[in-house]
Amino acid sequence: MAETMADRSEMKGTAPAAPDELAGLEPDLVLGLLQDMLVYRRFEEKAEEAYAIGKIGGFCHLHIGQEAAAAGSIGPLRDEDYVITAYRDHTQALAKGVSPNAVMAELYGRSGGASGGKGGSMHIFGAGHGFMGGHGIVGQQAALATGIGWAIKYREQDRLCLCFIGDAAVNQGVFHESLNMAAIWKLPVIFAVENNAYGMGTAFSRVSTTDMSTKAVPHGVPDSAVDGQDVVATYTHFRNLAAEVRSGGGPRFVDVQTYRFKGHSMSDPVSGTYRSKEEVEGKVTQSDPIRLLADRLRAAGLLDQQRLEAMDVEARRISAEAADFAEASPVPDPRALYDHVYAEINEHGRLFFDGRDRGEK
Amino acid sequence: MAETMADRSEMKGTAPAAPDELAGLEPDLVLGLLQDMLVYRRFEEKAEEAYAIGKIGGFCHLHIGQEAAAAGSIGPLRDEDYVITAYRDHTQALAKGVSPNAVMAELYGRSGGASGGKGGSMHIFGAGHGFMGGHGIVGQQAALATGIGWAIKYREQDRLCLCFIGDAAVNQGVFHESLNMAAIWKLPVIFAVENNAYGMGTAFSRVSTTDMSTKAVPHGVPDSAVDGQDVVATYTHFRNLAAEVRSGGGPRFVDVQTYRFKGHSMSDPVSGTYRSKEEVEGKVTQSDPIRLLADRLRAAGLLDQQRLEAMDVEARRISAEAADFAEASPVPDPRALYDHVYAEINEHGRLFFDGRDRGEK
Amino acid sequence: MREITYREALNEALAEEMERDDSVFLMGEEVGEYDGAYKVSKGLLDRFGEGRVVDSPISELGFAGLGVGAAMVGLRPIIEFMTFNFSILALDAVLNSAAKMRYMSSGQYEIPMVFRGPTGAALQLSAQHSQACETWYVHAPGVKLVVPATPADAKGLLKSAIRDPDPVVVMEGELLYNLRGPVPAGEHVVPLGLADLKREGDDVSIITHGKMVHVALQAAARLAKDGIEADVLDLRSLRPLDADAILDTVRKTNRAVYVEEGWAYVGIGAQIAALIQEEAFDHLDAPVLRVTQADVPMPYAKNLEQLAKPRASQVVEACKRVLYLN
Amino acid sequence: MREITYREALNEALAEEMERDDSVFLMGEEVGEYDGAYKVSKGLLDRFGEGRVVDSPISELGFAGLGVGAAMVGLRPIIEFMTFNFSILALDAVLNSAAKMRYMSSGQYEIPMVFRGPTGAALQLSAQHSQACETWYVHAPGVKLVVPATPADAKGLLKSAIRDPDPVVVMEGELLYNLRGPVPAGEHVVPLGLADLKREGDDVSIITHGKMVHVALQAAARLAKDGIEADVLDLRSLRPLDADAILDTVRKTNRAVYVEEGWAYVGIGAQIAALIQEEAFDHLDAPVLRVTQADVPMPYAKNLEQLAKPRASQVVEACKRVLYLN
Ligand SMILES: Cc1ncc(C[n+]2csc(CCOP(=O)(O)OP(=O)(O)O)c2C)c(N)n1
Ligand SMILES: Cc1ncc(C[n+]2csc(CCOP(=O)(O)OP(=O)(O)O)c2C)c(N)n1
Ligand SMILES: [Mg+2]
Ligand SMILES: [Mg+2]
Repeated sequence: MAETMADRSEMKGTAPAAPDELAGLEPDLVLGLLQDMLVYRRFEEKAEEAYAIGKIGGFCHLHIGQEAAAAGSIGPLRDEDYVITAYRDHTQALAKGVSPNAVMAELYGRSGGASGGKGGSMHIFGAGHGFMGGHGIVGQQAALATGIGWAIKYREQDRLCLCFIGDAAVNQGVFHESLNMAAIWKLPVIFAVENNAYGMGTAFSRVSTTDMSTKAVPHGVPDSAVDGQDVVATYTHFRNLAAEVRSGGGPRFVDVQTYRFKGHSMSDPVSGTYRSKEEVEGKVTQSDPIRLLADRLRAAGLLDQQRLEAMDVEARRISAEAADFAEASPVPDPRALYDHVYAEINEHGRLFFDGRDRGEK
Repeated sequence: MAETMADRSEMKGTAPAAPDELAGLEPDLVLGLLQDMLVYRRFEEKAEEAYAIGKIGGFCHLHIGQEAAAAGSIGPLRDEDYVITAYRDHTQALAKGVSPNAVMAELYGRSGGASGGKGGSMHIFGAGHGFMGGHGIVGQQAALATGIGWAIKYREQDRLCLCFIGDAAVNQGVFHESLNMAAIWKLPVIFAVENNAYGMGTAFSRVSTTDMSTKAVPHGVPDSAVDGQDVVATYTHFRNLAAEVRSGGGPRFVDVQTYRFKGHSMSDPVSGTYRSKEEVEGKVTQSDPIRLLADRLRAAGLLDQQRLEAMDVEARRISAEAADFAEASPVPDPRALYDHVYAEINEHGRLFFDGRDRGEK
Repeated sequence: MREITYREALNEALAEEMERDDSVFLMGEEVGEYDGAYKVSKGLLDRFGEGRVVDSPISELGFAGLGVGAAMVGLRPIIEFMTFNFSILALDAVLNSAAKMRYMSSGQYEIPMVFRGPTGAALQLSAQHSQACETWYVHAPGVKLVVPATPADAKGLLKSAIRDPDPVVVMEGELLYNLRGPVPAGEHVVPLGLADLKREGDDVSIITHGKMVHVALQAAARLAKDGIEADVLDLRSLRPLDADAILDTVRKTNRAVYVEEGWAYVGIGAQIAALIQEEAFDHLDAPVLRVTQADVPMPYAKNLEQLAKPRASQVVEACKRVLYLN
Repeated sequence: MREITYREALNEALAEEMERDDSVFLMGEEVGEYDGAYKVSKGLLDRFGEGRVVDSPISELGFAGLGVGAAMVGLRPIIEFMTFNFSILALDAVLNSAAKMRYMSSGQYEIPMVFRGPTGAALQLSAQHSQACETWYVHAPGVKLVVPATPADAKGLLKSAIRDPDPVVVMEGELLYNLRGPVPAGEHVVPLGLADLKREGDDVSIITHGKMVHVALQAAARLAKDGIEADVLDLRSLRPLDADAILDTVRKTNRAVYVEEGWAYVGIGAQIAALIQEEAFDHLDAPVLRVTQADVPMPYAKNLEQLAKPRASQVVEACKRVLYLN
């Protein structure tokens, strides 16, 4: 893997110069992507701080370093499209329109949280925004995504479902079962591998003898790859994939090549036997998606230091406000403990067997 | 699928003529394969009879039409090699050396059966012959096979494991998980798809958009295909695969193209909406592996009607004897009900909770 | 009333509900072209088309998960497992997704779906194909579970399950599909959570569910010959559970026997016995006894299988024990 | 005696048994290079090499099945599930293959393997990562299940499990890994099937297993302040089960409370309560009560999670109820 990563970083090291480097995207759109990525970055940093002082509990998986993969892939989608992902879900929820306040409040386990405080970091939900979670069992969301795609086709809607999975998740059988079903029924689903080269402490090359481009072959699902640190490339790539899928082209599989700058979760080390300090530093300096885009916009004369700083101030403001909102949001009412296990209506019989008083405080 | 099948039968329709048509195999060896296939055929016919009159119960899946796939693939293996398969397991057990008497007695549910009467048709075991069963959950045996391959490698033995799976089983996630593990650890396992073109009543083409040759691609496992109705081609193909695997080449995936002449199980119709009577008749007349080989040996001047009949008499004798043995074998001792749930030794505590007297008659 | 089979009753429920609500679809192995491995979906493909009666690949975890995803956006999937033995592969979709989605999201998603198929043993299908799966499905909160024992309940409970806003598991029986009985034509809905007293008697309560209802009734008939009259309570629904009906019969007879097709250890009977002694302790004149499958994987041989399965004679014996007779 | 952590005790057991028998190997996610997600296998890769300490892909069903296949030909695999929550994906390999192979083959195969990892909740891991999985593993005959609560038992039971000729499931606890306690150096084997009376008292029996042993002891200490002395029985092994120890304590105190980390419906406590009333009916002066997790998927919010988990105060209350106090 190490080599591959190196190769990739070469590729990313060379910052582009000319304005046509925006691949025909409107400067304002690209500046918007920069603003989004700054928000994701500052948001995750705020979460990191809050975790460190015990405001956030449980497992907390950050997207730092992977912002372009979220901004560039979800950016081209429509409000009515669906996004589903794994436990590393904060920035994707933000990208799909869930408010930073609601996401942060969920991390804090508050009633104002996106999932009412019951889901936590791994289970952010935003039904109203087509953000379908936040799933904790590796690979699980791939099957759920086929179901969402099935429903879209069943109702002949002009929508699609974008399903993120990790690089290590392609070794779960359900990944293959899902791609096969999506293929035979031509479902409007884009399966996007957030390929950060590692599953926890295991390099992809240690659990696969082939590269990502082979993984969809048995299912006849067209595959492609994109530099997930280049938000412009990612945006245009997903804009095109979305168009293909909308026009009834069936599912797509895409290898979004990115890199995780932090540990697997807040409980895990940034580097160790599985990847060297040097490797991580190399990636952080050479392929930070935010710096790459900022440099590029500068080179294209579309951004100056002052504007960049203003955008960053805004990003910090949003994150700080989210933390304040979370802090101020009340913890869930103890009476909520038994809510939403089942639908409220239950005419006959007993549903709960713990022998407790359910008005319990 | 229908077309594909047609194409194939063309291919198989043309009976070979010259002796070099034995692909360099010893005539005696090939005559042996013919004898084996005749035994499998007559054995299954006997089981069919016995099932019809209620001597055999439960599900019973016959191999009629698929004899060459068993004889040609297991033929080149050594006694110390392992074979594992699904519930359609009678002829493969015979091919690996389990006696027809023991297999038939198992179908009858008798104490003299290969599994002591506890397994039945779907769970024939022959540990002493390296026949590892007989597994009922579709795809399951693929993972078990990787474990057997793992143990061979762990102990640095000069052995291999041949794992049969059905064409429909490649859609189970565990198939992909298993090939991936076999590949990353270079396990000595041959995954052979008994591709009879249908999973129960579902044509392969209805549950896969690609053909079998793509199924091992994500795992980097070398794949090949062979005409499984041509026992000579199958034998030489597996002889070569076995040599590759023994020499540390890692796992192999092979599409053994065959056809089921009977219903999925004794409880299912031979034809119906899922495949036409004509299709089946066409296959039975054009690609019966036994007839194809007999014609070929005749054409090569190695077989005459008299010898063929003598071989068939022998096959019928063996099957009849197996039925007699099964008939004469006592039913399991009721006291065996609780045997082999756990090892006999249990020093402390209770293992059984049904509150019954375990000496129970 | 007209009599039809349990299989026909299920088929009617499916057809009527698909007719009534076009967000309902049926997916599973062989449900379409093959009319279902046990012919429960006979004719539905012709009637509703392949968009709504869908033959799946053999990918239990995948298509169960597909059902959950479709339910998240408002469809009402009916996922058929050819038998529940195979659904062990799909438990993650049921227990970790279907059962928890509403809760994890604080009610943003409703999972109005059904998982159905046969549970328990048929005849000589041996260990991997003969398991009563109730315990695995009912331990975790979030799913409901019903176990119809008669054609009328098969129709009425399946219709309720399809209309229910929560995931409902409907466990049928291979050996019940051919059972004939009176079934109301058209609208016939049996609410979840109501047990049915199949027989009345004051001496002892035989409580059971599913296939074993018929074994319990046999036993009750034999007991009657000895002048012992038993209540036979068919729970019909294991979650929600009609605890009142259980407590009522026990308070009446002061003696109970649970009959269960599956294994004893943390079986349904264990839960019912625990509940009875917790809530009707002072009414019990004897321990609640359980008649279950022998604590072994199901053997193939006919004689062993018969020994392994719970039998009416054992129920009679257990009833006599709680009555302190012989 | 020297004190080490539960984690170190498990690590010692693994190392000693791998030293003792070279047919023993460890496979699972992150067990090698990463020293285990919870560091239980720390240092084992360096010591035994990658042939015996094996990092697997994330393929629970696949590598659990691999273990069963390896056991069929005589190896002694130890399959680590990062947590048992993920093993729901692998239940088919455990329940349909490992648990049934010996039986289906009439004893031709022995499956001397171990499935191990943490069960139950840690802190705020929410619904999909906080499940006590005992019921799903112990319902079907064919596997054994142990649940060590102390460092000494962690070492002794894991060693027994590795040497056992049957598949043994060893359920640990994330919140136990840092627990320190006395553990004999070197050979220390705790046989399966023996409960341990962790505390003696004549008034009431608190019966439990795993993590809840510590909650039970807390409760017993509080009860003592009110002059109520409790037996605290740690079952340690759920199958085989030390039924004699359970019946002995109940015959002594005539009152029992089961404390369980998981859900009530067909939980372990349901089985124990059923067993007690079946076999010690006349000794019971009160119903056997159960203290369990609230009947909900585990919520993330700290305050809700604390409410959902069984607490010592509830155990105290239950004990007082069976003593008919307040
Ligand atoms: C079925 C299952 N097995 C194991 C885990 C524990 N686990 C959580 S994340 C993870 C690594 C996943 O890596 P990858 O799919 O590459 O996603 P990434 O974390 O890199 O985004 C593991 C092993 C789990 N949550 N679910
Ligand atoms: C997990 C699982 N799902 C469903 C079944 C029911 N079933 C038994 S055989 C079969 C078809 C398998 O077809 P294939 O793999 O092609 O093997 P063949 O029977 O053609 O040899 C099905 C669906 C099962 N035994 N296990
Ligand atoms: Mg990754
Ligand atoms: Mg087939």
